[in-house]
Amino acid sequence: MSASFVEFIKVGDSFLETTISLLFLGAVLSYLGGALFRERERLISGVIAFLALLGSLICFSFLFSGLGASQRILLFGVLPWQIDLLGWIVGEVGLLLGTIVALYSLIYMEEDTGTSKYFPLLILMVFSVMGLAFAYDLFNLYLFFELLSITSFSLVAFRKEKWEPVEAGIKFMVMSVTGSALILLGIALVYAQFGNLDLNYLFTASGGSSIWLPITLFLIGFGIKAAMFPLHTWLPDAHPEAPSGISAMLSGIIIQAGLFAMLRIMLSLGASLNWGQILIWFALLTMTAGNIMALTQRQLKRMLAYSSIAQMGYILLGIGMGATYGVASGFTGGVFHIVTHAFMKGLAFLCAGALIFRLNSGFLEDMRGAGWRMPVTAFTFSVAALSLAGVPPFSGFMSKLLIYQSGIQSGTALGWTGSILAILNSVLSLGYYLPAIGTLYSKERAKGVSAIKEVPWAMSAALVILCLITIYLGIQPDPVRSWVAQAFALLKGGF
Amino acid sequence: MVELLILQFLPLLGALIVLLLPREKKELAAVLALLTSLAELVLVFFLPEKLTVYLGLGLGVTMVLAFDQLTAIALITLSGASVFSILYSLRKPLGHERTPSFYSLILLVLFGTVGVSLARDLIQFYVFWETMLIPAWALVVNWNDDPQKVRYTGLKFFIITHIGAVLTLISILWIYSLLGTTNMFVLQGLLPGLPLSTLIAMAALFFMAFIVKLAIFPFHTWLPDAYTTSSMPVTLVLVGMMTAVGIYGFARFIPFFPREAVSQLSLPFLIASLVNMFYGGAMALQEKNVKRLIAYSSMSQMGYVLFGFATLVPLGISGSVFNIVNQAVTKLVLFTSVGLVAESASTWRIDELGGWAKRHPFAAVCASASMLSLLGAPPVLGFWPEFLTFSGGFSFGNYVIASLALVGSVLTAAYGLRLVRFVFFGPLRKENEGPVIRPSWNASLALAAGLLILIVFGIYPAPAFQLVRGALNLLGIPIGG
Amino acid sequence: MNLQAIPLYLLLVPLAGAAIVPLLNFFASRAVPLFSVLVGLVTAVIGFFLPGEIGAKTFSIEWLPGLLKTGFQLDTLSVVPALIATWIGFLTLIYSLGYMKHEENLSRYYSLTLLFIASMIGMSLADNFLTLFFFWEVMGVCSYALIGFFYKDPKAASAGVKAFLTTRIGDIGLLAAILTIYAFTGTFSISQGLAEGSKIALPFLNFIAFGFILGAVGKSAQLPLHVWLPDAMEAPTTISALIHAATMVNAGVYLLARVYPLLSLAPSWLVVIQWIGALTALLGSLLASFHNDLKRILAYSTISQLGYMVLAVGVGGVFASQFHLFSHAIFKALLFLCAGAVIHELKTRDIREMGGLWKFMPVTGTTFLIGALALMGLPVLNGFFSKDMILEEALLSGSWAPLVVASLAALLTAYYSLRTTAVVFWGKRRTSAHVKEAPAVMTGPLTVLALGSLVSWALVGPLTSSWIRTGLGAPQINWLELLKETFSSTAFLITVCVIVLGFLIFYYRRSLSWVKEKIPGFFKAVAVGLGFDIFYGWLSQQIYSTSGFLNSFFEERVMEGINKATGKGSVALSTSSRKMQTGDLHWNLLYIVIALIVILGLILW
Amino acid sequence: MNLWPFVFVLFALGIFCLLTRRNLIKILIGLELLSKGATLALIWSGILRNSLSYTQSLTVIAIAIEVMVVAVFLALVYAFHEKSSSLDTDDMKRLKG
Repeated sequence: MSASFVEFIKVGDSFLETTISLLFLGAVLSYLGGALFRERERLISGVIAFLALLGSLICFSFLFSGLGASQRILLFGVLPWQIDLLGWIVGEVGLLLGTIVALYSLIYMEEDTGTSKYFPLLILMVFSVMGLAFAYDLFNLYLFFELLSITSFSLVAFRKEKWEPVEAGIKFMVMSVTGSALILLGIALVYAQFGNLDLNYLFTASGGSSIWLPITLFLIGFGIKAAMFPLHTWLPDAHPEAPSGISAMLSGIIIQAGLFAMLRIMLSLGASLNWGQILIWFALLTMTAGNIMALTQRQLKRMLAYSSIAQMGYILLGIGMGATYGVASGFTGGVFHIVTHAFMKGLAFLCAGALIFRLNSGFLEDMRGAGWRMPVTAFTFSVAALSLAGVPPFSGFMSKLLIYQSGIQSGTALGWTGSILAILNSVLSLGYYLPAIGTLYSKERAKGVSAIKEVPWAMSAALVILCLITIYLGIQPDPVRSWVAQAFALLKGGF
Repeated sequence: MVELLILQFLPLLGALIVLLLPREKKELAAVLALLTSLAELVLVFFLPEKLTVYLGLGLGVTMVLAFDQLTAIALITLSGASVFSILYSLRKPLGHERTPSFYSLILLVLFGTVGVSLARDLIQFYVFWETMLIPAWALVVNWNDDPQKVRYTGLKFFIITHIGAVLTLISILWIYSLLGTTNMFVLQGLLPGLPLSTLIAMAALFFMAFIVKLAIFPFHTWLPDAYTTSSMPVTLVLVGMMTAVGIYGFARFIPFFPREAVSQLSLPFLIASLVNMFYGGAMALQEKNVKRLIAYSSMSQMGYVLFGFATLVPLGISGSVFNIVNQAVTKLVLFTSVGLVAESASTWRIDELGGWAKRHPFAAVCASASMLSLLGAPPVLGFWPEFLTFSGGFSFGNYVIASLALVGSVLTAAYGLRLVRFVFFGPLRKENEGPVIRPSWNASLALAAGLLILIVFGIYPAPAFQLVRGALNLLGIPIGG
Repeated sequence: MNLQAIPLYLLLVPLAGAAIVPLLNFFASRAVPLFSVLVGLVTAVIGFFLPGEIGAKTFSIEWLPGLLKTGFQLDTLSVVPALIATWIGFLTLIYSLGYMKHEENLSRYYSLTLLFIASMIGMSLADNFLTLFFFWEVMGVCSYALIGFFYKDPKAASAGVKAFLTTRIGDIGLLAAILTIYAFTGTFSISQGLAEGSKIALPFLNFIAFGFILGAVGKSAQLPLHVWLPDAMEAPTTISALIHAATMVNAGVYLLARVYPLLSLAPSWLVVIQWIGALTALLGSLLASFHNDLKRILAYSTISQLGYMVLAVGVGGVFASQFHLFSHAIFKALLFLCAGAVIHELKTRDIREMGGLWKFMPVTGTTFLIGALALMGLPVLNGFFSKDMILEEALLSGSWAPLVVASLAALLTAYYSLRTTAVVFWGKRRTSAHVKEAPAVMTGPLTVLALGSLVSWALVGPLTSSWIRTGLGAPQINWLELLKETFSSTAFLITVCVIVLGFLIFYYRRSLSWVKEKIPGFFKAVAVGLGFDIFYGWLSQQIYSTSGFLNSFFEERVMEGINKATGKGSVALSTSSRKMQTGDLHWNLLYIVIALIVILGLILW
Repeated sequence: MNLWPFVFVLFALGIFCLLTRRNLIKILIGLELLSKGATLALIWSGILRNSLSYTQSLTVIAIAIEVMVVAVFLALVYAFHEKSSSLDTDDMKRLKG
């Protein structure tokens, strides 16, 4: 630690510490509870985890009031974090989604064994998201990133008695570990050059000096997590094969967290490079590829996975626009899309999970007419799909609007092309969302469908909550949108 | 203030209430929906001349609702059309699908359209525009007569319309990025400051949504299928409300953009409208399926509407604004009266129909009246908009185009007369012989109302025209002294 | 009552009647005919006060606020057609009591008839072009609906469509002319428009003139748009008498007379009008001479008589045209009603199955003869004076060629009127059907009309007295002067000659049959109406098949093809691009390396 | 002396191994090569900035993480071997498209 930043450090923050301790407590207790009462394993560990997440969510929300410009905190005297509004938004989203997923998984995981490991891992995942959001030190960033990766490996391959999850897990893991090795190398290079890993320091110091190699390494490393186009190949395998709750988490917040980490580093380190433009190019590639490959998927969850890739493209585009042309609406749109996407994509995956839960099949043609039997699921899914396609009055439109706007506001050829391509992409994406909805509501029904009934209340409650959020953010994007805008305003200069 | 909010959100409220009814309560749902739209219709008449409301939805977002005579015309038409459709579908057996959700969807369409006509903020306008599209699509997909074709139709309907809408969205974003606001009142002052080429491109992009909605060639392919596959009440919704709101869009935004920019678009629009008249007319002339025939006729009629706007002459524009009402009433009556026959004959094929005037006298009268209105013959409503449109064409000064449009009206007459002649006149087929059929009270009520409007305003159009004139005067398009 | 409002009452009474009849039909359908006749009576009575109104200043009402105030223009030119409509309409209504007794949905019939009468009045009294066009179109609609009155009969239904479409072609011409005038003068008012006509540049004047002529040609069944009138004979005979002989078909002539000041500004078009008139007159009489359907004969003769009127306008004899219009309305209505009586009894329209009816139907026979004589223009019947006046005008204007053609037509007219009368009423009877004289309600009107065609020419005095108001100069003469002038005119000689010739041809027609063998092709052509119908049929067929091709090829293949291709294309793209997801771990890793290289390149570049 | 070449050699070897070897264990070794390269780089950077103690601490943590990773990976490989009774990546192609 160079001395110049020490005086900012404020020791401890009651809300944050309570949150974290609640999380850890929840993790431990839910594991122990599950391990002790084997026969009631799922319920006990699930309920404990849910309560813990809920409590920490509430605590964490209180943190908002005290947020101003970014400030250093040394938690428990060991954990150096820097909390600011941007991080808070991401952490909050992660927590909220995690809580809802926990509620959903209470019922959803009923066939599975070893749920006493599932819920603690979920909590750890949420915790590592918070860590990513708040760490200001490259190595801490790496640390939490690895924690995130490990939890997600083990959760993706949670149903290890089946073939596909394991295969998906291995593929995911190989790529991700490669990526993190690259990141670590980058960190080493940065340290060798500046002798400091503090992002604030780096922001001030990195101007002008040649850091092209570490930047590249970071782009790749985090890009793998963020499913940038040629690096996305793990995602369509991993997301569908994970338990639906985890798919929701992965698509909803994990990949965005990876992107978020990248964003932090780039903002502090990459000022001298045209990383924004690179992001725009890759964004266009990513969203187009995602949409096109999703077009003919026959498995619902796989389709949604590809659509996640496309959505990542939107986020990348927004951030790229913001970085390249300095249009505020770009950053705002990108991060706001992280928020809205977390909820709508989470909702979509949970709906898919609900359908699979009843039908025991992930194929669309087995879901024909399921909508008439499972009204809540089908309706919420329709909302999610339309929102993902960027159709008003749902939240997806509001965030995409900012992204489109950023391109046009930039007034440059690349900006216009980006926006128009993005808009056409959202039209293209209707090409698979609408048929999916149509399948659910189709007149002639698949044979399995006539027997099924609506999912139990705990699951449908989760769906309804997410659906309400999606609609609310569509009709009334503020204050969240303005928070995001504020958050970027608060990042003085780069960081 | 509050009355505008009621006007805006009453349909939404009604839709939610209806949606929450149990599936068995079909009649109750229908009645509730009917009452809602009726209330909407009545409410319009109790509003003051001019009314603007800024509704702050917390930080940033502000809804701008405004009411003027143009909006009034649109609202009357829209709510009237929804009353008509609901009334028609009241007793119509739609099988098990005729659930409360059907009516709540209709109300949602109404909600969207009302929002469109009240919106004075571009983003808000766009949002409502799409909001109207979704329930319409749901209606088309779920309540249709042609299950194997509907997937394709629905997709086509949604995507083509959506493409038009997003082009408009691009234009909106462009405007916003240049001028930093989407409030139309403010923009009215700011727009003329922009360079002309920008304005032209902007306007061209902006009108795309309406062009697609009006099914202007070559963006018309969604229309015939959408009209044909959906079951009657849905078709009525499309005919009555979608069309009206499309025309309204033109009426609202042609004066909105600076004149010199729009005048650059006038000639292309005129040509497009001519193409539409003749293409739609040609399609309708030899079409075998009556429903499709009317769909194509609607397409060619939209050509006249666009023609009126494209002249940019007060008379022409007034004709097209008049058409908001005329098109809705005419098409609704025509579709319904022919639909009654098709229902009894259980076929839509024109060569299997004929001579039904004997068993459906009232339907025959209504169909003939609406057909006359379609081809712009007195003494029914259609004469006046058509006449105004043409006079706009001649005042515009391009005699070739104007005369071509006139010739097109002969084509209209050709297919209109053909329709009525082959459905209602001539000998009745043996297997259809039987006593006179009395249509159910609700259908006859709806038809009678439509017929009354057609004839009364056909003979004495002054009140309606007064409204149109007032609306246009407010928009700075003075008509007469 | 406030006399100012008489025209309004004249318009509103039949209009209200038309509106009330359907309602009446709901509870007292039996009363409908009598009620309608009552309405007709009231209208006729009001009609008597109309001439007193000439030149009166009438109020006007806002029809399109700020755009159009409509009112009445009362001069002889406009009053005459209105009165014809009123009185002949009344007679026809009485006649219908007997003629239509056994038909069903009478309410439709009477309502439409009253509406028609109203619109004819409105059309002729209108003081602005828009109102004129409005009622002009309403008349067209009524005619369409009444031709198709027996809608079960496909022929009738199609005839209605044909009539509407053909006249519609004329109507768009009229509308174009009106709107052009509006575009230049900014007013729809007739008087103003005519006054400011001189301001309009010549090319546009030509356009306007063309429009008006087109309108007149369509409505008055002139060449080449005459084809609808013969088919229109599918209508009930009363309707043929009222609409297709006495009133509506005159509207075109009335229009030409009304806008004569504008036409005279584009003199080249006057010549066109002359020729249209003359040729139509010839064609009509020619076709009438060799036809065997009684009503169609009369229809063709109507066409030819209208040709005379148009010719009169063309040569500048506006008053002559109106005078002939007046006479023709009377005697042609008479002829049609007589034909109706005959057809009513014999249930056929083919004159070859008639004959020798004189002693069974003396009244009908006599009246028909009077009508026929008036038609051929025998002296001291009204047809004589008016036709003579037309020829005189042609003579004065020195347009010889049309005059010759017209005289030829007159000759044929004499021939076919005699022929028809002879074949129908004289000779031996060729039908076994039991025939008796028509009831009083039918013979009554016949008698009245017969008297009318004997003496109506004497009304020339009142007609000319206030003619000056129309601004279309004509000598003010009374009936005595008319007698003198006519018998002293050169035209009188022509008339006499052609009548005598016609009589001779009729008398020696047996021995003239060799003509048939000489030029068979000509007669074949005449039999098919010189092939106009064939041509139009072919034309519409062409249009129809073209649109069929458009649909089957362009709409179905091209447009739908584009849609489908877009869908298929994106699907194909998707399936092919999905191959990138090989599922092989090493490929995934290879992608990483590729991306590494690419990004390095982008960063360093 | 300069250790950077070694680092990059390690990375190159690792990536080569990952791309060419089809045996899962060998792939694990390739991953390990990468991680070791990274660790070495970390140490070397510490030496360069002569704050070795700090980088040593980081390295220890990094290694600890690697251990976790390897554990999870081996568990997955074991699970896969149970099903397919093979360690060949060519048998691992169920998920595609």
